[in-house]
Amino acid sequence: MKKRVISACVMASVVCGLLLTGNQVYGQENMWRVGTILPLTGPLAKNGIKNFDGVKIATDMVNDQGGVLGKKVALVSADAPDPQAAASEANRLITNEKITAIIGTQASTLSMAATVVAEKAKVFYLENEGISGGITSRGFKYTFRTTFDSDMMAYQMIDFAADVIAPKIKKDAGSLRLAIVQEDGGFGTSTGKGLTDRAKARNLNVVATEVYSAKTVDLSGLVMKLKRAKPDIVLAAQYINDSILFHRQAKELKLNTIVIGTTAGQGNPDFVQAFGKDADGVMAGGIPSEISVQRLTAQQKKDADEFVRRYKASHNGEYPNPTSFVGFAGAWILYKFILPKAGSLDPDKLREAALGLDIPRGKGVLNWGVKFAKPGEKNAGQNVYASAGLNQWQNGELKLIFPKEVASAEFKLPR
Amino acid sequence: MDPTLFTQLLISGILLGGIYALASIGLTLIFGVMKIVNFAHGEFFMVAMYLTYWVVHYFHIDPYLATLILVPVVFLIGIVTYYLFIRPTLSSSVLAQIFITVGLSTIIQNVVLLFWSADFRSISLGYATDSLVLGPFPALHIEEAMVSPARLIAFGLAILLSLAFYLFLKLSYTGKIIRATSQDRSAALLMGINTDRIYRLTFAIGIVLVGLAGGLVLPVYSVHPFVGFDFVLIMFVVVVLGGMGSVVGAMVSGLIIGVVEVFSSYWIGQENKQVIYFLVFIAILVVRPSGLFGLKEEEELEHIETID
Amino acid sequence: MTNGEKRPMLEADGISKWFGGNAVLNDLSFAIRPGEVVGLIGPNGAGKTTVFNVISGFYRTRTGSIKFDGTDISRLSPEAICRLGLCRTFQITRPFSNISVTKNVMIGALNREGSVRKAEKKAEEVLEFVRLYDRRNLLGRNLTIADRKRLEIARGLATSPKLFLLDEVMAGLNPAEVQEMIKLVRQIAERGIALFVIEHIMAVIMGLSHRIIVLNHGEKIAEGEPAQIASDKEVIKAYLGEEYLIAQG
Amino acid sequence: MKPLIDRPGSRPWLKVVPWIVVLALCVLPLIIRNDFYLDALILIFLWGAYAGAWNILAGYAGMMSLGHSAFFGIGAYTSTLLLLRFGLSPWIGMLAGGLFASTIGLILGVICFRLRSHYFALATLAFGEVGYICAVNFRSLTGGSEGLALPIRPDALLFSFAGKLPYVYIGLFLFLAVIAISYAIEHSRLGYYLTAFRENENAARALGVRTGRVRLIAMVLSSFISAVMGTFYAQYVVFIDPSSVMRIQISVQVALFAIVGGIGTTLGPAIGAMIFVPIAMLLRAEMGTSLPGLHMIIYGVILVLVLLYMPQGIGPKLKEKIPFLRSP
Repeated sequence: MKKRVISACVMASVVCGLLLTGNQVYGQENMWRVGTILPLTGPLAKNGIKNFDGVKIATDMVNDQGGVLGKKVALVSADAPDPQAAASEANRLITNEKITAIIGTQASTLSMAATVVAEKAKVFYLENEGISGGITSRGFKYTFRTTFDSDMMAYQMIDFAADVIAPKIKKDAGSLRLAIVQEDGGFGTSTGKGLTDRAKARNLNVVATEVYSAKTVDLSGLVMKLKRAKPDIVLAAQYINDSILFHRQAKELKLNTIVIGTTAGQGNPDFVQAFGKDADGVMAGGIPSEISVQRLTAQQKKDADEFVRRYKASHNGEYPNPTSFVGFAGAWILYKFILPKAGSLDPDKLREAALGLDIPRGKGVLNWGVKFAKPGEKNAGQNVYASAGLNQWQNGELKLIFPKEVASAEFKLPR
Repeated sequence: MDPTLFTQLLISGILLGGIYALASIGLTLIFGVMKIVNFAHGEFFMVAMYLTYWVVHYFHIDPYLATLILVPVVFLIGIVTYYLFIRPTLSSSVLAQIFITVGLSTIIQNVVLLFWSADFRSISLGYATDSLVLGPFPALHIEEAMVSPARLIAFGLAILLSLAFYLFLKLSYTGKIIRATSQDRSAALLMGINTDRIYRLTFAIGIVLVGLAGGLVLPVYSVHPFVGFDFVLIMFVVVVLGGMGSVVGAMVSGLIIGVVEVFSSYWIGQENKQVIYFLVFIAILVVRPSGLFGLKEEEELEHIETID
Repeated sequence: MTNGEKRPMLEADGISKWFGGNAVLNDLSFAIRPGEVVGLIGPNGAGKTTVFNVISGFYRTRTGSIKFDGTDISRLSPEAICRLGLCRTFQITRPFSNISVTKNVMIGALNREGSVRKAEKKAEEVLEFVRLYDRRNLLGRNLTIADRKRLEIARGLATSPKLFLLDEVMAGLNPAEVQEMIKLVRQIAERGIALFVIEHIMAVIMGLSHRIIVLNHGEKIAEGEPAQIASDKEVIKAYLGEEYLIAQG
Repeated sequence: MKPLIDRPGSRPWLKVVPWIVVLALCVLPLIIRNDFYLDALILIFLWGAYAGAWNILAGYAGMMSLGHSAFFGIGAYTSTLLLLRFGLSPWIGMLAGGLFASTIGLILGVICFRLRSHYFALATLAFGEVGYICAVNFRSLTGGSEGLALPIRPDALLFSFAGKLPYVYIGLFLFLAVIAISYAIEHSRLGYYLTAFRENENAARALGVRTGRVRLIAMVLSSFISAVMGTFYAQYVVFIDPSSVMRIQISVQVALFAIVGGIGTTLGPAIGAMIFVPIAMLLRAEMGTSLPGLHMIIYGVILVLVLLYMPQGIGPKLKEKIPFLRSP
């Protein structure tokens, strides 16, 4: 009897759940149906959800502005906690939902699996955050990446260290001591590779390269090793959890050094929440933390402000997470530049439209322009006008400090 | 190795080990008494971290105080979990038991994800963030040694709690019954011990212990829905090394694992340290499955054989 | 002694077994000849089951040797020893709980038979012999104590042993069942299989055995025909204590 | 009520049923013609066969491994690396991976020869983690966490196809093959010996069963098939990284399918995969994005309920409830 009751309750809740929360948005016949694939559960959920928030706000905004070519946009979304799920969900969107344009995937490994499915089915795929070089080096025809890749980000971090920080601490590039710290996931590995390559190319002195698992609960051995290596600057490719742990233990063990992290780790609002004032001075390479408005048209400026306003409204007044920015940027590029030009969601037309774009830097979203590398070129499908930025925590706010022309604040040497 | 470095690594290792020890005692207790491998143990750790976080966040009280206040709540969670998930499986196969706890872990993780999002939450504890610098000690050639107050407090409380719990098991009547049940369930039943009550109590105490651990480490670690998983594998290593069911074993092996981890991460590399302790884990299982402080395997076996 | 002239098939020479610092068996020697039924008795804790465990390969003897059919088996594994034709039962029955009685017995039979089908046939024969045939489709765990004991015997018989060690196969049975079991053991002996039997019920063991070995504290205190043993002073002392002997004296 | 009786079926016409099911499975993909459902089918076959492999060790021999992702991963990585480095066809790589995995399985089996029950489970769990860490850290060989992308040029000789249908049939073949192997094992000497070992090791040894050898055979077979499924996964998804083929969650999931379906039975793992793969996919598709985590909660609840009320698994429960499936 008791069994029956429990089973019945569960069945009922399943049914209710299905009814209340089904993903299907009805009445989409006269809308642009765009798919999204992002990790909303599992260990990658944190950034996946924030990215999705960005995409959703972009969609709401474009719809409130009257849609694209008079038709509104409807998102058909999917959850992809792991690569196999990403591939399966891509399949579902393409075959069941008849989606022909997908935005995704936040993490590179998910992207690698999902884009294959899209490519085989000849479906337009817009990667908005995955930064691994592998995504665009396979020569796929339908995969485009709006954001920078890991090399762009890593190169900029190294260049900034050598060209901007070194003079401030009264060293020349040759005598600068760099250390590289990378988590062993896809993100850390590809970024670390870029950091190492660039340092080598510029003949910089890397005194330590440390790899660790982001799941670790102790980094004291690593911190002690760094302390012994006496680096001037630590370049850290980390996620949030481990970046918090790293900085905590660095503080505990009094490792005094300048740290350039990334927006996946140190640039996250959770980081400042953990450290408060102590976060000041820490830098984060990667996603520009602000939509730089200097060169934008009046309408674009309004859009940028509107995005920040809406994000704050839905997140207790919190300033947008960097990953929400790229989520927004990817969707915005699709809605404002590619889709209007293609006039249809036909993948080949979208592809043509994308390849034909040439929007100079600073005239697009963030501080980017839009120009995708042509087939046959290196990194076909990569937005070559995307660029990484360097941010720094200053008084609890993440300020964009580099590149100079879009920066909203000056670099301040950490005490 | 130079003494300063050695001392520092040792201190870090021991402080880390204290956290491992406290987190593992609950697991070893539950295994020892109920013979259940609880894969959801890390999730209770995580839930306790969250609860402490919310209490600190909303009421602005000290996290250590919050941890203590939450003991009854965590105890209740343990009792409810026992009735819903554990008691119905006591007579099931080992497999069913393990996978029910796996299912439980999935449920807890995602309920937390649903309600509290995937954000990484941390508290910054003013008085406990700056390190105490000890030294120099010229006689020992030690230049300085740094001790994190947050970790030191966690460690000290961990040792105190473990000790108190150990005494409870040794001296109190209930403690003795728990130990008796752990040694021989059927004999305990024959002696008129209400094993259901003992199991319920044991499970809840086990959860309280891991809950205390979760609360105490909140000033050190940030909490997110999947943090339990980062800890649970280490807990298993500690429990097996110490001998499943041995409280002293868990304490000692927690410290050993902490020290080994820190030293191996310095010498062999952070990325490979896990390989070291998993290999140690397998080696211990193969050579001496009863762990450092468990009944010696052979004696156990022969005990069974001679009854036959 | 009916088989006095034949060469022994099992020769244990000076075997011993220690647990921790205690000797459970100490320098024990005995022999069993083909077709013989030998009883092994002794008070609780005398080391009877340990003798079985040592012979059947579950324990290693610390000293001496055990020869079976001319081969030294003291270093062999239980499975190898069984394959040589020496099989045992367990005092606490160990049925394969979740499979049928037939399958239980087939596992023993597969030891000798070339195919699963032949093993099944043999298993059915054996089940018929031990009078378990009508319960052949029950699961191992659903048998009564008496049937479990029979199953133990059936499984062992299916391995076609030359020497069969029976460890208290009557324990826990009611008088009627004991009679049944005695009949069965006799029938097995009639098939020419040598039996080495541990038994508590004195009347039973006296009636069954050709020869009896008495253990106390891991040492052999007497050996001989049942009548001899029944009047042996050492044996009475071991079983009933010094006082009884004096009182009788 | 627990079944009192264990007897092989005696209705002759019942023997036709499996063949009808097989025939239906062969025709089904031709009718479906929808990539999403074909994808689901492939995943069912993949997980069903893999769970079957796990079941050989855990179900028949009672050695519950929680490190089977290592074998799956070894299969995926071996064939992929042989293809990427030496251009060797994954068809051959599949066998190479299988052999490599079974060698590792053999070594693991020898090392863990004394361990049973929880202890074996924990040791294999650690072994699986070691496999994962190796895949992550041998970056020069495995590409680390960035993973390895396989070429997607369709070529039957290179185990690469444009459409899903060939994968469905390869998957179906492997699925049926594993069921056939399980069936054969169950009705062979090996199966009886494994069962005896699982049920009571000492009794088995006393009856002359060479338990050590029998157990290693199960280990080798199980790891071989797991590795084959790993290659199949790599060829189908065309991208592998440590977290998708070596993760601890893979080991847990494969065990789960076998357990909820009915451990130690021929069809249990297949039933588990047939029920739970679609449930997971449907839940994710239907409610994956509205409230993050909801679908996993429901999945977890279903799982726990099944384990609470059918600890023997769904397969045996069906057999018990539906008289048709039971022999008279």
